[in-house]
Amino acid sequence: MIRQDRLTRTLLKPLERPGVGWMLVVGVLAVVVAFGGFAWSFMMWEGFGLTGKRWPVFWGFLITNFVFWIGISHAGTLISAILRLVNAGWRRPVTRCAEVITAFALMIGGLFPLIHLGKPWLFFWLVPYPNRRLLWPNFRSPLVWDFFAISTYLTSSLLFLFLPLIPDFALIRDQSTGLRKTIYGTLALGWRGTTQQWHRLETAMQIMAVAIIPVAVSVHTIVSFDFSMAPVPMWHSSIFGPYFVAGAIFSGIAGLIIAMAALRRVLGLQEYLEPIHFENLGKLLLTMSLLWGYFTFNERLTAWYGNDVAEMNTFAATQTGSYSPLFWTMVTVNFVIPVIILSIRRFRTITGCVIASVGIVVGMWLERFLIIVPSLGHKFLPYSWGTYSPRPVEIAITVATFAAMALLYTLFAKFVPIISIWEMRAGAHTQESAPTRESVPVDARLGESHS
Amino acid sequence: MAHRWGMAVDLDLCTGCGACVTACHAENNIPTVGDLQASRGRALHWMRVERYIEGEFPDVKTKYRPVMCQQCDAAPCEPVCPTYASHHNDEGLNAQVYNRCIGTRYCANACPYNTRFFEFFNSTFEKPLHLQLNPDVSVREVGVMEKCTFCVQRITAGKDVAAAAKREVKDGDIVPACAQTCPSKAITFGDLNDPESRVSQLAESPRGSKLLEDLGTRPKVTYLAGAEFA
Amino acid sequence: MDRRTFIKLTAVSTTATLGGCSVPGQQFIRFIPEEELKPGLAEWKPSVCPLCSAGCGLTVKVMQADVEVVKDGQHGVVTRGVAKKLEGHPAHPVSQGGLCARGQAAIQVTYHPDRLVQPLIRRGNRASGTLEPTTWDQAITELVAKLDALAGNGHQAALTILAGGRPTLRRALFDQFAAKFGAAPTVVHEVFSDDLLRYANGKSFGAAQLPTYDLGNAGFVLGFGADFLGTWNAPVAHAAAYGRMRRGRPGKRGYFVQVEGRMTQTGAVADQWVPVQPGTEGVLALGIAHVLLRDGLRPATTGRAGALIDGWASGLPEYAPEQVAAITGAKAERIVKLAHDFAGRGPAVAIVGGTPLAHTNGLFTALAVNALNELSGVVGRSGGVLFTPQLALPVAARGSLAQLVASPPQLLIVDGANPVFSAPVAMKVRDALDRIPYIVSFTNFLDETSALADLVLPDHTFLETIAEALPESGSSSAVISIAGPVMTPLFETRGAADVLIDVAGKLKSPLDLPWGSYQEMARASLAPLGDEAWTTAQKQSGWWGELPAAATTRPTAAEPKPRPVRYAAPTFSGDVGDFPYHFLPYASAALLDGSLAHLPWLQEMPDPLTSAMWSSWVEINPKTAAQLGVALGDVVEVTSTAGTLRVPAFINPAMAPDIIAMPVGQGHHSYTRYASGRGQNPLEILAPVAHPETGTLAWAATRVKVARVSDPDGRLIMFSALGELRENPLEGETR
Amino acid sequence: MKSVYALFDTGEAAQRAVNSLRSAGYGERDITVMTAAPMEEFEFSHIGRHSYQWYIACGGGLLGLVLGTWLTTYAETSWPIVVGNMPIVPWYPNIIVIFELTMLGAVLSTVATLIVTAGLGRRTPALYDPEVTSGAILVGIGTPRADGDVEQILGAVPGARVKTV
Repeated sequence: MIRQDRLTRTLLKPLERPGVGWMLVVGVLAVVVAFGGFAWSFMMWEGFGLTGKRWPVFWGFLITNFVFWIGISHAGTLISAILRLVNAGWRRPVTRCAEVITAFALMIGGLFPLIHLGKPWLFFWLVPYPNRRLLWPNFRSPLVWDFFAISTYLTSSLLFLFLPLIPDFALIRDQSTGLRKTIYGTLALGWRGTTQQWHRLETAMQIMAVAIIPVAVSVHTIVSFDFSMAPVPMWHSSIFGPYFVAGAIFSGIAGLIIAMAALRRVLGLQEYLEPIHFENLGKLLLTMSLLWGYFTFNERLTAWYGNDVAEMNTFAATQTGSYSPLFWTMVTVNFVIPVIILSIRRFRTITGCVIASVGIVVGMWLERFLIIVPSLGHKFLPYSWGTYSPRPVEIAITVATFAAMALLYTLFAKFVPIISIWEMRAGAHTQESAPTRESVPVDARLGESHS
Repeated sequence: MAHRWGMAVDLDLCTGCGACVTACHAENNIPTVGDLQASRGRALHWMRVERYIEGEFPDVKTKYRPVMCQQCDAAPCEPVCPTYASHHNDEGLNAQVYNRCIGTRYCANACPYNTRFFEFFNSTFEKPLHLQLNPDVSVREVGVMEKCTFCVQRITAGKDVAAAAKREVKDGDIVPACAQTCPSKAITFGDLNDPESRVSQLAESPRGSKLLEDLGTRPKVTYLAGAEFA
Repeated sequence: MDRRTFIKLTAVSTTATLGGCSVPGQQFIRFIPEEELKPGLAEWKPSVCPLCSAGCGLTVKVMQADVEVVKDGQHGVVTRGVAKKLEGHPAHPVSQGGLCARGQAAIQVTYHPDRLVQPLIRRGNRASGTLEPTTWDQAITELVAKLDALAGNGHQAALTILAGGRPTLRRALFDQFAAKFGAAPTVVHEVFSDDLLRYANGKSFGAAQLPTYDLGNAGFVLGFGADFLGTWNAPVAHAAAYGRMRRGRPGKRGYFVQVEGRMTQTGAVADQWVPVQPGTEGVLALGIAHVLLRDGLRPATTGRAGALIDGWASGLPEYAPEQVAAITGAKAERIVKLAHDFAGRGPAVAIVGGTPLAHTNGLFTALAVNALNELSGVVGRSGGVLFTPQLALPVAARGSLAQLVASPPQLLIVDGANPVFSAPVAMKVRDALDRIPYIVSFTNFLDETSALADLVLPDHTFLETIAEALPESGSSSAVISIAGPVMTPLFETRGAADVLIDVAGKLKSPLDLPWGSYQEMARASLAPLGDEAWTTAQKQSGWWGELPAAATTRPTAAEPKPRPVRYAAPTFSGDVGDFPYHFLPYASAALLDGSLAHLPWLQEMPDPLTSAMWSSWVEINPKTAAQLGVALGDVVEVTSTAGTLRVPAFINPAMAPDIIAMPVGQGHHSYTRYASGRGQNPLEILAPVAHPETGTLAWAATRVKVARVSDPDGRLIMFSALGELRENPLEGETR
Repeated sequence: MKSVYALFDTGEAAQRAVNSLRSAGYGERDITVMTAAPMEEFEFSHIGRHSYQWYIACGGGLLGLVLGTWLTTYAETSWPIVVGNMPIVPWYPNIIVIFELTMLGAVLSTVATLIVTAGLGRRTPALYDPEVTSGAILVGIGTPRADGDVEQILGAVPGARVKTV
C-alpha cells in the first residue's frame, strides 16, 4: 500500500485535474499569445515596415525584448547552480521554480533574433552549417556567437532542469495508474533510487552546476557584445559584459521572486516557500541592485568625464533630453526604491520583495531600451539623427511574450511538481539527522549547512 | 594590378543642389517611399547632402557635405554580418549581396556614417514608372539592407568596355551617377591604386581629410575642405 | 492597318496563342519591334531638358524594354527602346556635362503614372460637368469649330494664347499662329518672372535679356539675392562656372560674397554672407560704387548704365558708407572693405536677381547693380557680364495676365502655363477663367488650369518629340538647344505644335503657316545658320557658335534723355504695425514654382537647407520663433492683407528676424497623385503688387503677421528627423 | 533465482539490515539499497559512491574544445572572405565559439555518463518496490546464494517487511 506523507500530498496536489479557474487563466493567456503570433505573421506578410524601426534606429522593441528575456533567464539555472555549489540549505524549495524560468525565458528570448529579421523565413542561415556553395556563417559576427551561446545555455539549462526531475517523475509513476503511469514512467527512465543512482545524480548535478555558471556568464556577455562590438556611442564600452551579466541576474532574481510569490499564493505552498526564502532572495536582490547602481554609475561617469563628442550627445539625450523621463524612472525603480525597501528589515517582507521586483522588471526592460535606442538615434553625424517610437505590432508581440511566459509556467506547474520533492526530503533527513552506529565521516555527507 | 576604387568630394565646390541625390535614385532603382513612409524615416537616400548651420544671425555659416557609403577599408559593417552579405570585395568595395542578406540590420547599426538603408516594404514602381528602371541594377526585395555601391554596375561596364578594346581602364572611364551629374564637378572618382589618377592626387591634397577619421574605419572617400583653406 | 502589320500581327499572335495554350492565361500579342535594338546595350541619344528656361542639353541613355501598348485597338507588348537615364550633354555649352536635380527627374514626366494619355473633352458646364475621353479627330474638329466661330463673326482678337516662360521655337510657332489668326497678344506668365531685370538690362546695356555671368574667369563675385546656383536663370551653367571660379585656376580661388536677407542655397556657399534690409540691396551696390569712386579704386565711367543713376557723375554723394549703413544695416567699415575687395580681387562681377528685384523699387536695384558692373569694367568682358547672342525671331506682342483677367477673351489656348496655381489668388485668375466661354489646354497633366479647360489635348513629352529651347543665357556663344525624339510615344498623345499646325490648316480660312510640321518649322528656324546647322544640332543636342549678323537680335539704343533713378524705400502691402514681418516666398529648390511638384523624385528629395520632403513650411528666425513661442514643426498661422495660411514652422537661423520665408511649390489642388492636396501655396496670401514699369509681380512686397496655432501635426516631414542644424549641438554648452 | 528484499521505515533499521547482510558475507556489489532521497547520514548510502564522472566530463570538454577549434578554422579557411580588415582566422572571435562548444561537450558527456552508469533508460529490473519513492527504504539482494538465508537475516531486523520477487 502507498502511504502519502503531507509533503508529497501538497506538492502533488496541483497535478490533479484542473479547475475552471485554471482553464480560464490558460485560455486568456493562450489568446494573448495567439494574438502576438498573429501580429508577427501579419508583419511578415505586410513587410517589416509595420514596426516603428526607421533610419537610423534599426533596432528597437524586439531587440529590447531579446536582451530582456535572455536577462530574465539568468534567474534560474545560474542562481540554483550557485546555491547548489555553496550548498545553501534554503535553496531546496527554490531551485526548480528558478530553473523553469530559465528554460522558458530562453525559449522566448531566443525567438527574437528570428522575429526581428527582415526575412525571418531565412533564420536558419544563422545556423552554422555550410550552404549550397559551402559557405559557412560568419563566425566573426556576434549574432553567430549568440547562436552558439544561447543554444549551449538552453541545452544545459533544460538538462539541468530535467535531471533532478527524474526521481520525482519516479514518485509520480509509483503513485499513479494507467496512461499517467506510463507517461511519467517513461520520463522517470526507470529510476529506482539505488544509492549508486543517487550518487551519480548528485555528482552529475555538481558538474553541471560548475559548467553552467561560466556558460550563463558568457551568454549575457555575448549578448552585450552585440552592442559593444559596434562603434556606436555609449555602446563601444568594455564595461558592457559585466554590466549586462549583473543586470541579467538582477532582473532574473526579480522575476523569480514574482514567480515564487505567485506560486505560493496560487498553489498554497506557504509552508514550503517561507518568508525566509524571500528574505534571502531579497538580500541577494539588494546586492544586485547596489551592483547595478555601481555599474550604471561607472558607465555614466566614464562617458561624462571622457566627454567624447558623440557619447556626450547620447548621454545628454538620456540624461536631460527626450529620453530623460524613461532614464530617471529606470534609476528610481532599479535603484532608489529597491535599496530603500530591501535594506530595511521591516520592509523586506514578501510583499516588499514583490513590490521591489515588479519595479525592477520594468526598470531593467527600460534599461535595455535606453541602451539600444538613444545611441542609435545619436550617432556621429547629427544630420542623420533620428528617434524611435514603437508601433502596434511590436507592442502586441511584446505583450504576448509576457503572456507566453505566464502560460508556459502555468502549464508546467500543472504537470510537474514545482518544488523538488526528493530534495525537500533530503533536506528533512538532514534536519532530524539521527545518530548512527557507524560514525559518518563529515566529507561523506553533502555537508549541509545546518542553519 | 587590382583596382582600389576611391572618391574625392570637394566641399569647396559643392553647392548643395542635390543633383547627386536624384541622380542616385535614377541610376540605382531606388524607390520613392511616399510621404507616410518618409515621415516614418524610411526614405532611401544612398547619397545625401548634409547641411550644417553654425552661428547666429547675422553671423551664420552654412556648409554642405555630401555623404555616401565611405567604402571603408576597415568597415565596421562587414564583420557583424552573420551571412557575409556585407563583405569586402577584391577591389576594396564594401559589397552588399542582396540575396545573402536576411535583414538583421546589424550592419546599419554598426555603420558610423548611417549610410545604410533598409527595404521596409517591397518597393513599388507605379506603371509606367517601371520603364525607367535600370536593367543593370537589381530591384531590392523587402527585408534587405542596401547602400551606395560606387555604382558598381558602371565599374563593371567600364572594365568590360576596356577589356573589349584590349586596354587598361583609363582614369575617367568610370564615373558614378553622382559624379557625372554634379554641375560643379565636386565629385571625383577613380582608382586609388593608380598614382596618376586624379582621385589619388586629390587624396594626397593638404585640404583632404576623411570623415570620422579617428574611428579607424579607413574610408576611401576623401573630403577636400572648403573656404578656410582658400 | 497596312498589309505588313497585318501579316506581322497574325504571325505573332498565332505563335503567341500556341505558346499560350501550353501556359493558360499567358495569351497576349507580342508585336514585332519597329526599331533596331541591341539587347542589353545602352544607346545614347541627345535631347533637351524641358523643365526650366535654361535649356540644358541632355544625353539620354536608351535601352530596350517591354512596353505595354495599344496598336490598332489591340492590346499587347512591344519591345522597344525607352529612355532610362538623363545626363547633361558634355558638349553642350549650358549644361557642360552636368545636370541639376530637376533635370535628373525630368524623365519621370514621360513615365508619370498620371500622365494624360488621350484627349479629354468637357461634357456639361465647368461647375457640374466632367472631362471625358475623346478621340483626336473629335477634339480637333471641336477646336477648329470654335476657332472658325470666332473668325466667322470677326472676333479673332477674342482668342488669347496663355503660355509659360520658356523661350522656345514652339513659342515662336504659337506666336506665328496667333499673329496669322489675328489673336490678342500672347500672355506669358511666370510667377518668378525676370522681365524687370530684362527691362533694366535693356536700359543699361541695350540687351533686354538675362545676362550670362562669366564666373569662371571672375576673381570676385558679389551676389545680390540671386539664387544663381540653385533655382535662378541657368543654375547648371552657373555651377559649372562657379566650379572653375573656385578651383579651376591653380593658385587662384575666386571670392564670393552674397548679399541677401534670407540665406539662399547659393548664399550658403558664399565666403561672406552680408544680410541687409530687404529692398536696400541697390543702395549697398551704390555704396560700394561710391567708395570705388571716392578712393579712386576704379576710374569713373560715363556709360549708359551709370547715366541712369542719379548723382553718378558727381560720385554718388548720397551713398557714402555711413548713409548706406544707416539704410541697409550693413556696417560702414564692412562696406568699405567690400569695395576694396571688389576692386582688389577683380575681375569683379555683381549678380542681381530674384528677391531684390521683387520689391517695389526693384528697377532701381537692378539699375544700381548694372551701374556697379559697368564701373567694374566687366560688361561684355571676360570674368564679367555677357549677353548670349539671341537668334532673331519674328517679334511678337505680349499681353499681361492682369489684362487677361481684366478683359477675359472668348477662347483661351493654354500652353505650359498654370496661372490658377502660380499667380496670387488675389489676382482672381480663376474667376477670370470662369468667365471665359471656352478654354483649350495643351498639357501632359491635369493641373489646376487644365482642370478648368473644356478641351484638354495631351502633349508628347520632350522625349517623344522634338525637344528644343532657346537658352537666353548661360553661354558666351549663341546656343539653340534642339534634338530629335528619343523614343516613340508611349500613349495616344500628339505634339502640341503639330496639332496647332494641323488645326491651322483645317480652319475655314486656313492660316498660311509656312511649314507642314513642327520639325519643318524647327529646320526652317535653323536655316539662317547654314546648311550644316540642323544635322550638327541633331548629333549634339543643339547648335552653338557664331550667329550670322543677319540672324542676331539687335541691341536697343540708349534713350537720348534717360531719367536717372534714385533710391526710394520699397512699399509693402500691409503696414508694419499690423503685419510686422516681411513675407518672402521663394522658388523651392526641388519644385521650382510648383511646376515640378508632380515628380516623386523631387518630392522626396530633401530640401538643401531644411531637409524637408513632401511638405511645405515657413522659415522663422530662432529669435522670432522664441518670441512667438514657436518650435520646430509647430503649426503657425501666417496672415497677410490677402489671406491666411496654416503651415508648419522650420526654425532657420540663416535669415533676418523680421523675415518669414516660405517655398513656393506645394499646395496644388489638382496636379497628379503626388502633388494634389499636399502642403500650402504661399501665393494664396500674396498681395498682387505689381512693378509700375513692367507690370510684373513684386512678390516680395507683402507683409505678414504670424501666430502659433498648435503643436506639430506631422505634416512637416524631414529627412534629418530631429532637424539638428549644428554639427556639434553641444558645442559651447557646459556638461 | 528470485531476488529477496525487505522494506524498512527507518534508516537505523535499514543500516542494521545492511550490517547483518555484510556479516553474512554479502559484499558491496550484492547488496542493493534504495531510498526515496539521498540519506547521506547513514553509512549504507555510501555503497557505490565511487565514480569517474568528473574525469569523463573533462574529457568531453576537451573534445568540444578540439571540435570548436577545428570548426572555426575550417569554416573560415574553406572559403576565405575578408571582412572589416580582419584576418581570415581571427582568434579572439573564434575563442568565443570554442569556449561555448567546450562547455557543451562537458555538459553532454556528463549527462551521457549519468544515463549509462546509473543504468537509466533501461527496463526496470525485477528488484524494486513502488513504496520506495514514498519513503520506505529497500534493502535487498539481487541474486542470493544457493544456501539462501537472506529471508532470515533480513527478517531478523525488527520492522522488516520481507518480500521476494
